[in-house]
Amino acid sequence: MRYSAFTVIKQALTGHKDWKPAWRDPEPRSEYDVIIIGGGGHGLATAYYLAKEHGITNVAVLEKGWIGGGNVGRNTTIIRSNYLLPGNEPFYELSMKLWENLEQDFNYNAMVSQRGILNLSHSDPQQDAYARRGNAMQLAGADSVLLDKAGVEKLCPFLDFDNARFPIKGGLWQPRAGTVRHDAVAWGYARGADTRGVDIIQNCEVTGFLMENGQCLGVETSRGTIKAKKVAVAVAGSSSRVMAKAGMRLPIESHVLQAFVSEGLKPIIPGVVTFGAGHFYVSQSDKGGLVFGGDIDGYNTYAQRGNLPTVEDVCEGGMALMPMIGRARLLRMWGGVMDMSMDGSPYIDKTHVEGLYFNGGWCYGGFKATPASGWCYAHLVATGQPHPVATEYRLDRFVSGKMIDEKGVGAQPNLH
Amino acid sequence: MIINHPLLGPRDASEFVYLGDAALMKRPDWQADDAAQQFYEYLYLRDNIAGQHRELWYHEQGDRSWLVVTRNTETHEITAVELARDVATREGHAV
Amino acid sequence: MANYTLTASSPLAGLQQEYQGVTLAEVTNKALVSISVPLGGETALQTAVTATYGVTLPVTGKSSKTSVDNALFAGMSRDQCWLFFETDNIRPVNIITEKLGASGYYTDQSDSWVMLSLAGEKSRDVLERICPINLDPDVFLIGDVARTSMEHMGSIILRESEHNYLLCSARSSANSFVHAIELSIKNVI
Amino acid sequence: MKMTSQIQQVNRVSQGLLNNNTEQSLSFEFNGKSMTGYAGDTLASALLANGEKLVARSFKYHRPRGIFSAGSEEPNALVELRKGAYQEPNTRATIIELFDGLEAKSQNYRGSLKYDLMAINDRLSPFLSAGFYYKTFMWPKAFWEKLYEPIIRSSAGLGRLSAIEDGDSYDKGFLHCDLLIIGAGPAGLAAALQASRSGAKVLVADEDFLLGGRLNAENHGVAGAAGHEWAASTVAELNSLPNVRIMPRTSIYGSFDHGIYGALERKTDHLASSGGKPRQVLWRIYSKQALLCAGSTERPIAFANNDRPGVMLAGSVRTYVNRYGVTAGQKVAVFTNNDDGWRTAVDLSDKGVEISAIIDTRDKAPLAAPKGAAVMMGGSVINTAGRHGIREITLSNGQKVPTDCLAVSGGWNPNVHLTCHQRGKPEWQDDISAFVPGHALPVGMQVAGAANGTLTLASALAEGHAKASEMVSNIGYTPSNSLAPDSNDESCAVSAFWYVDSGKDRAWLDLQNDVTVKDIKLSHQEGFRSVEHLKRYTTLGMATDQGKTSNVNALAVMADCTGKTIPETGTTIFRPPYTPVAIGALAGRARGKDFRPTRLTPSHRWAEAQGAVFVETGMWLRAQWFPQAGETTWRESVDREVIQTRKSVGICDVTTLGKIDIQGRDAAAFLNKIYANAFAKLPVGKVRYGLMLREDGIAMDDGTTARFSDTHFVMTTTTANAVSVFRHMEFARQCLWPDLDVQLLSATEQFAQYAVAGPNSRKLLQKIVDADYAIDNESFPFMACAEITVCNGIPARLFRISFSGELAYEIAVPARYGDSLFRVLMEAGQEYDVVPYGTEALGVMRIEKGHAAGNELNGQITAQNLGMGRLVSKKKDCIGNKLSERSALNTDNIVELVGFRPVDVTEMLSSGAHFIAIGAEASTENDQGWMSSVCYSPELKMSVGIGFIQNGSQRLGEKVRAVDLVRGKDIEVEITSAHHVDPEGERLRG
Repeated sequence: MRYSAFTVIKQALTGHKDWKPAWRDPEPRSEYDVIIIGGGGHGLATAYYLAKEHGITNVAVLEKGWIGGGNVGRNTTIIRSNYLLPGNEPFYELSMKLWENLEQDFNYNAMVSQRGILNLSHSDPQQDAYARRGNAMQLAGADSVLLDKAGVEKLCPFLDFDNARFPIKGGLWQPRAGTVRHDAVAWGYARGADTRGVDIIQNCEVTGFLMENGQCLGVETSRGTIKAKKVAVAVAGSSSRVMAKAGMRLPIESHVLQAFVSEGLKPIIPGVVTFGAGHFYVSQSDKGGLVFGGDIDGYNTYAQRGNLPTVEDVCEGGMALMPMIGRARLLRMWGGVMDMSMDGSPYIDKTHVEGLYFNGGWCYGGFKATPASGWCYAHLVATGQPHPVATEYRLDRFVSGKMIDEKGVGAQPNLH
Repeated sequence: MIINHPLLGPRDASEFVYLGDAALMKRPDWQADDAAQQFYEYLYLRDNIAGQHRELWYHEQGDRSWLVVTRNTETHEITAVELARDVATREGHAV
Repeated sequence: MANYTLTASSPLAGLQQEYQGVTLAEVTNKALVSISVPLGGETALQTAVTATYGVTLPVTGKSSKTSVDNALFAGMSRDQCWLFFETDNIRPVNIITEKLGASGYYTDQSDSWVMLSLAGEKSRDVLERICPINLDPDVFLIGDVARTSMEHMGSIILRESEHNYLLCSARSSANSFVHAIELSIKNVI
Repeated sequence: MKMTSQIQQVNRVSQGLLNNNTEQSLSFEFNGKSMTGYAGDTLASALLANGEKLVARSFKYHRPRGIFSAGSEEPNALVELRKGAYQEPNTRATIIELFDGLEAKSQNYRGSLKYDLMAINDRLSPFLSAGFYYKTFMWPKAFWEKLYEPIIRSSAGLGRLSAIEDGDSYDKGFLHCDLLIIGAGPAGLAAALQASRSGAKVLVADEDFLLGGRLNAENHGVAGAAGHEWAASTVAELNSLPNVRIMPRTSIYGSFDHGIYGALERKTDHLASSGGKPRQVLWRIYSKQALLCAGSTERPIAFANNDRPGVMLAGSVRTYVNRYGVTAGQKVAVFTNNDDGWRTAVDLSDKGVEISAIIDTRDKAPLAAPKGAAVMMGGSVINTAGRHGIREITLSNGQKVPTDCLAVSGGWNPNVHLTCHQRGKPEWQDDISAFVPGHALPVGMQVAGAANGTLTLASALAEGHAKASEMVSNIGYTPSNSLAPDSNDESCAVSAFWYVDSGKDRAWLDLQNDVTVKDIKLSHQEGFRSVEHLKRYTTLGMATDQGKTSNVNALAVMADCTGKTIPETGTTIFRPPYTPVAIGALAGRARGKDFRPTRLTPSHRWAEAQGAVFVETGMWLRAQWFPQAGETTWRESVDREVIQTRKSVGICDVTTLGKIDIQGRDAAAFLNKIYANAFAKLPVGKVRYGLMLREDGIAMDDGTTARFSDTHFVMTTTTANAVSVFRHMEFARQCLWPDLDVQLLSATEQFAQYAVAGPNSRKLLQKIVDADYAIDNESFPFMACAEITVCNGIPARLFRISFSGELAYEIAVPARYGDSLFRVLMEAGQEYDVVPYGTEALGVMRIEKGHAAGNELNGQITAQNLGMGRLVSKKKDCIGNKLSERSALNTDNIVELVGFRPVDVTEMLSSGAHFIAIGAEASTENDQGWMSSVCYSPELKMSVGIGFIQNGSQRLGEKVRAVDLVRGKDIEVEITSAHHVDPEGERLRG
């Protein structure tokens, strides 16, 4: 059923009787052209674009639990394309363009809201670095505005301009950045893929790969063996565990990133704001909650929960930046497990096993990348060639030293 | 979290700085024939274990010792804490 | 050469404050020299220390007091002891070298730290707001020493007597450190 | 009690447990209306006493809402408390302690609370079903951000922030205990008694201001006394013990790894003003064992229009009458599926309140009904009426019963929240029809009393006592042989009953977010069947109460839809915090200037007196420049400082550079591994520039290291990397090369260090260096170092090093002499017109000289990029040399550090510009590099810069464009040597 104001009104007047499940609940078939492991945002987007852009519809998405239950459903919903390096910026700008047309494309309102992101700077060198980055963004066709202090004050008068330990010097503003209703992204892609014939199979855990002569021929699952011509893994957060079943060690560590939401408040924060002298970023959801976060906890973990020092550190950053939020209350905190890569940038690549593809290492930037990740991964799986904006995302890039290290902290995943 | 320091007793993990897998203590021989490959694997590839993980923590707000902590990455349970220097001396180390 | 003179100043200009139940005072009469143990030289150093100071080197987290120079050895790590002692010599390392010879590596730390004495019945209530160490009097005994972090500042805490503590933190952030303690006092008392 | 206030307080039926000693009434204002209450009241009990029913509006439909509960589970009665900088949105009236002068307002309405214009949403509710917004608002595309979203946003949220800085302060603290007892109800108090008598160090925390939990809300007896009296005397006994700390008004909001609990103590929230003290204290509790005695929360039964003001939890209605002496209505009906509901009727009736009806879904009455109450067994309430508050209920037999308060009880859910914080899952217990704590509890935690599903009094007391014995013995204490306080078990039989079919009407589950039974059914119909999908699709349990009174009922509805049992359908787990915590409290003191400590340099006082402008450099405050009278722009001051230094002499405080004291027999061998360039053969008395690589071959830091003896070196690091370099070296020392005899100590704080630079620097220094030490060029050449004395015997270290490119020294003295030395240098330098210079002039001179600093050493740059590839020794092993050989780091086209000058010398360069070939399109493909640092060179009288450009060293003299789109600049620049000034380095050797 196509969603529209008309159908909503019609259903409202007839007691909502005709709404159908947003996606089917099929039994797995014995063989597919492509199996995608992971029913998160990236896996579902890949299935959607395989079907829609490449006409490959004999596809199954295998999800261990419920779709959208991983990081696509537990992030701070920010989208942006404000990257510095040429290996990254064109990719994220493609993602931004896909976001801008997403809802009409998949007929689902994911509430893409381009309210802008403001990265604050607190020193001259930081402002210089933002200038370099803002220029790199524009070179790649993205939008960026370098703001001085007065420009920041105009956008966000509620920041601490008078008494800050690290005074605000300016910032980098990307007007087209914003937020998206995260769950809806998974559901929209799932519904769009399902409509085009993709089987979305929940509660189906992959327990091993079918390998023969260096070739991947399918997977073993909790619901039986399923064969496939190609197997594409998109299980960020669990990448190492899954790829270990194919005998691979990855340049990835698993870390937890906590996120926080306050009680609902009347609108007060216009866009996304990030602190440049501490670990804090915030936006306000359409429901009124302040959605905020900071740094990862910093130790390897597979537990979807964090610890107090990070919670306090984030709130300290928040109060240092905008002391008006002191009496807003933290309502809920949660943690998501991140694939932290060795240079802070992701991998979308073939593996040394024929027919086995890998997508992961998204660090905590995976959500904003969802459309482009699906787009480029589908391109790779369908054509065998990397998409032009994702050519640098090679698994073996460290062998030759082609790091894509935005932060410049080197091979230490917990610092990215 | 609390790390039970072998010399100091229980200390809040926030006093420590985390580095990563204790395999980082096993720095390869720079003169090996395949040193380039060995260094690549040493620095960039990780077992990233879901379970018992031996890892390096530095007691920056304490005695400045590096520790090898054995911690379960699924439950966070810590089952062993040793001074890294002892481990390095015992298990061999960089040349 | 013209005759110029350098005058010494302490980080807090000899601060001394009294509150109900607690006093806070800068300690300015102590030198601090770290003694590092050369690899394999534990016994030699121990012998030298016992011979000159009449005490054994404390383990990490404990301290040993001696009447020589009113000195206190604090075990800071497995291969480091820090020696607090009274002197007005501007080259405290020389004093140690004279006593212990080449049995250790010595580094003057006297000017690296601001030292504060926090004393009185309310001292633990004050510290409770900033110090993560368990200061239960049955756990953190007299003579115990710990290096930790208070209000984002690296600090050393030494229990000198029932209710008295010696606190050290970096000299450059002495004002922030004393502010943290004074704010605790204000919040508690 | 005063008669005047009693007249006003129409629903006050007795004194309850309100404090006898503070009989004076308290006045307060709600929505501008003055009322009175008593000490010991909550805002909710006082509002009920005053007959205020309508207190709020719901989130989505703006339905009228009243007080629903008597505790922290409250979904409805959220108010804006206080005003201005103290305004506190979404505060639950049920936990606000009444104080004199309290002011509170309702939230989330337009117009008036009674006639809320947004109540139109209620009429539109068929169109606003669960998830409706995902299906529409997509056309035309531009309308989402311009029209639809602004409308949705403007109706978002409940309360308002004032947009003013929080006027109160907060504090934090650390507590340690053997046994943490969470909740001071019967189980908690029994446990505390037993544990404390056994000698353990016990901490008892309870969110309430009156300890005792349900004992204060019931009429049960304990140990021969009234329950509340036993609670009071037990608390008094515990308070007298040295090994017990009792913390009322303290919520344990989270359970974290290894026995760490987060607690929030409300210090002054019950007072009219905080009086300058912290409003709240956030405690981090380190416990060896923790006993959760958090009690249970009553759940309602859903039926049509069950959301009207006056529909309340039956146990809460009982709390109000027993503890606060307030009846929630004059004509109260009870709707229950369990025995407990009956006690509400009995207790109210005992206080003379009329009970209009008791409706029990079961067939057999457990107790005798109070006089005058109509009893309907096997029935239910199927609807309610009353616009701003309940007026009448309709029973399943069609009978309509007038009532102004309907007390509903659907049974009790153990408060398992903290058991879930480490992702433990609760388990279903059939006999109480509720989830109880699962087996995977946080390590060290146990659960007792109602929180554990032990819902009756004597059993809860016994369980608290027994668990305490077990837990103290776990940690080495011998349990005291005292007995548990005796009491009786009340009847608590329950028969699961979750919702009444509401036909076309809506039956509410989540009262705050307006999630109804229908929404759950629609969610099921559309395939959102797992608990996670259900919550996300309907927003169930996402409100400020985290679904404390709604989640289990919603699960039951979903279970009905799927034909499965509740535990098969799913469990609900809870995340921290248990109750919402102010962000200000989580930040503690860290805000404003106290966000992080401030480090001051030894010359700070002097610089401040000179009117220096300071800049934050990490934690340090450094003098940026020293304005003089008549100077109106920073450039004037900086240019003067540079010119004067280059012409004569200038002094700069460089104390902030990291200093590491390195000693040991193997110190030289160690440095050889740390630095990329060779160090083993550095002679004593010499300084050498050192470049440190990370293991991946990227430049980590640079600085100089001086050798004072065979076994003693002193390293300097950059200010920014002082801490990380020390950590890195300790890693190398302890983990990589433990056999080397080397010891490290930070000496950053020990020495005040000043750069003395300029052609007259030697002459100036000669005035203070003691005569024993010769510092002429021959005795003390470039890159010499020595331990000397100054000003008659003060020990000092002198280094002949130069960052400015001039003849220059750095002199270090013990920090206690730092302030004095700066003053002496300024005084002695008068004859040379010495200037102090700040970080800006320092930066100008280093850019003129082509030295890399933080803008260049940004973690992405190799030695090759810096033009120092040849420095990396291939003859030794050092950190980073192997991986620096990788192919992509050594192509012909890597970026290299060179200088840049504008072709039109009147143009100003800008940092962050990218280099594009003349005539080429400004695009990522054509990007050749970037300008990293620029300055105005007073010496060259033009803007100069350094930056990275592909193959730069081979392109000197070439012209390219520096494109700075964010600043609207696009200018031609010439590639030059990075050494704009004195490229041969003659000055510094002079």
